[in-house]
Amino acid sequence: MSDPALIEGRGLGAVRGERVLFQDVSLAVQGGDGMVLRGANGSGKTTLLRQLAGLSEPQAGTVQRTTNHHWIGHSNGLKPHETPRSHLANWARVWGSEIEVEDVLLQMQMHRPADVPCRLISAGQKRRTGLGRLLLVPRDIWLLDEPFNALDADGQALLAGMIATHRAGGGAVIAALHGTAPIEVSDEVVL
Amino acid sequence: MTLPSPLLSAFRQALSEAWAGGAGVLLPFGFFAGTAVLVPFTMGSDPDLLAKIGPGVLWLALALASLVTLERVFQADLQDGALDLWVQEDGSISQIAAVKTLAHWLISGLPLVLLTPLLGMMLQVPATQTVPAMVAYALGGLTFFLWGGVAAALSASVARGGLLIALIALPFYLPTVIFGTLALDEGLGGTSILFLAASTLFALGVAPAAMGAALRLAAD
Amino acid sequence: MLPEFDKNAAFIWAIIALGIGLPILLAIYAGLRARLARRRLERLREE
Amino acid sequence: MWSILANPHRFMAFSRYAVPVCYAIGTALFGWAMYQALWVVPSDAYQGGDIIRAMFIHVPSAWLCMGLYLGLAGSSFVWFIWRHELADIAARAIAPIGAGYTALCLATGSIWGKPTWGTWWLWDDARMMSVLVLFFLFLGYMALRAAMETRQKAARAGAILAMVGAVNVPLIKFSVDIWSSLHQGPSVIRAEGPAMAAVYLNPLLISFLGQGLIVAAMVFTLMRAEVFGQQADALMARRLSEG
Repeated sequence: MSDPALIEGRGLGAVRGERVLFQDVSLAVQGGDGMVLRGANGSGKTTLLRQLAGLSEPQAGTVQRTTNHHWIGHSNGLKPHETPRSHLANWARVWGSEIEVEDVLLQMQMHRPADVPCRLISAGQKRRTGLGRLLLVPRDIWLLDEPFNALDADGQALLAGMIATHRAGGGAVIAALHGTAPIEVSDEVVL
Repeated sequence: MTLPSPLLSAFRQALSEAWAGGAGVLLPFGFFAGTAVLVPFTMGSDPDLLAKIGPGVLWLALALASLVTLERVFQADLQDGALDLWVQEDGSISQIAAVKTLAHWLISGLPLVLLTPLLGMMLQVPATQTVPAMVAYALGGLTFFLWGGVAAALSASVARGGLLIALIALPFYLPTVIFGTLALDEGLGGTSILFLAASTLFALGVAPAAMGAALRLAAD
Repeated sequence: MLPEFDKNAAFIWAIIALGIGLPILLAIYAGLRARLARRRLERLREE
Repeated sequence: MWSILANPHRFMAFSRYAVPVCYAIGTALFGWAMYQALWVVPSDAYQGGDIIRAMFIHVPSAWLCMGLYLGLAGSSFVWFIWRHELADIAARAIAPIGAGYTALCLATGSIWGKPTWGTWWLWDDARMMSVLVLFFLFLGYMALRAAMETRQKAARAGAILAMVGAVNVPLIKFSVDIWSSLHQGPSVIRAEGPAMAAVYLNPLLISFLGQGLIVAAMVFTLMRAEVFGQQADALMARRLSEG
């Protein structure tokens, strides 16, 4: 372990009601890593990922992040009245991004429905829009919850490519996945 | 002074959300006008009676408007995942919640202030009370929205939380209603308008922190 | 034996009945809940 | 490592004896106060005659409501800062008792009001309004907790609400006082404070102490119920996960 970990969880545990979802989970990722969280439905993959993102309060253990992260959850964070363009432009403003939203739309192949309100576009298109946020500002950690859901083959290849580029540039990815992962996995945590 | 960009963006987003969610400001205008029009039919058209109850009815309409509007605000954020994104903005979720509440007050609360001269005339509110009423509705509406926002944030994860919000928010609305009603009688020179302003400031100080904590819980 | 009041006797007795009765009801409620919870725990432990 | 599920053994050992002791001393003190109230204390012509005897029930219940809400807010605060499990158990136990005593206070006040004011309910009385607000605060607290999915979430939401409520109570009280002072509503009890004659004050304080101990015993009992229930739930969950 030469580099300090980008993100590290020590002795994490989660309790729902009286039920212990998982306990004593420790993990760490460095730049270039691609970690996959696996487990049956209800095993707490999402909860673990949310604890790493600082969204859920761990009932035991600590999380340390040395840098900022991107979060892609089950829901894409789109408002029904927003268009893909206005959504990305809004978050570009929030994060002070210099990148042209137009370029991101092109890269996500969302330039055609870019001005259609999100309540009218398909689930896959919504997901592509949400994933477009990853490109707005470079952040070393990507936390992705079932990112391949709702994407067609084309979209899956696109995302796999994005992840590969991100890791080649020294970034790390932690993804909760079920089924086969279309990405190269460097580490696996099974709950 | 410029607002930090997350707050400005949150404000813009909330404003467009409130605008899109209710056919612009047409809906709140219609709601207040409709309430005012119903009153004479339910209570009788006696001018003295209307002058007495008119301002109070408008307070009630304002409180209702805040409860009905806020029910969906944070719940929608939770369901579409936007709340996750806001919570992760470093430490500013309280301010963002305040800014969102402010935006919704602008769209759904402020119309009553603008309508007051007209509705007041229709409900026989004495002309001397018009200006105090506008000030009081502005301050009081903001306070309603702030405390209502706390209740809404607390019950964001509750399906059909509307009744719960009303029950939770009720005690917090009381000082506003009391000072607001008294301020209308006393006018701008009285002490009640100062108390009302003070309770608005108090809400501005306390409610955002509570909303922030509640939204963190809702996202958890 | 009972004291006699000048007036409002019904009101005074009503208040006293409430003041004694409601705490008794609350105590019974608390005791019942504790007993039920304890019995459930013991049954679970025996299994 | 699961301090959250740890049995609060010391509380259980303590409360086992504390509950009967509190009930016994509380009942004795309350009984003595009631004896004083009904047979010993003189009737007060100025206060509307024998109705003053109801004060020994009504006034302590009002004080207890405030005390219980303070207790709720205090334990919520402790839970929120230190996440001490027992504090949340206390908050959960206090709420229904608090709601019960606010209801008692409102009911007895209303019955007292009928001969004094000539009406069951007077919106201008500041004390009654304050207790009514407390009643709604307790109700809202219980409703919010009941609506939450898990125990942890209920504890967090409840704590936030109780603390926000506690900082608002002075403002609410102040506004209600102003409201009633303008309407000059007659108050049920006028002779409060240190000026009250010792014949009244001593039984009043003893009654408060007795009722307070009884309330403490009830809260401890409900806390025991919560601890038992939590242990049973944990046991069930463990069985389920073991299959």
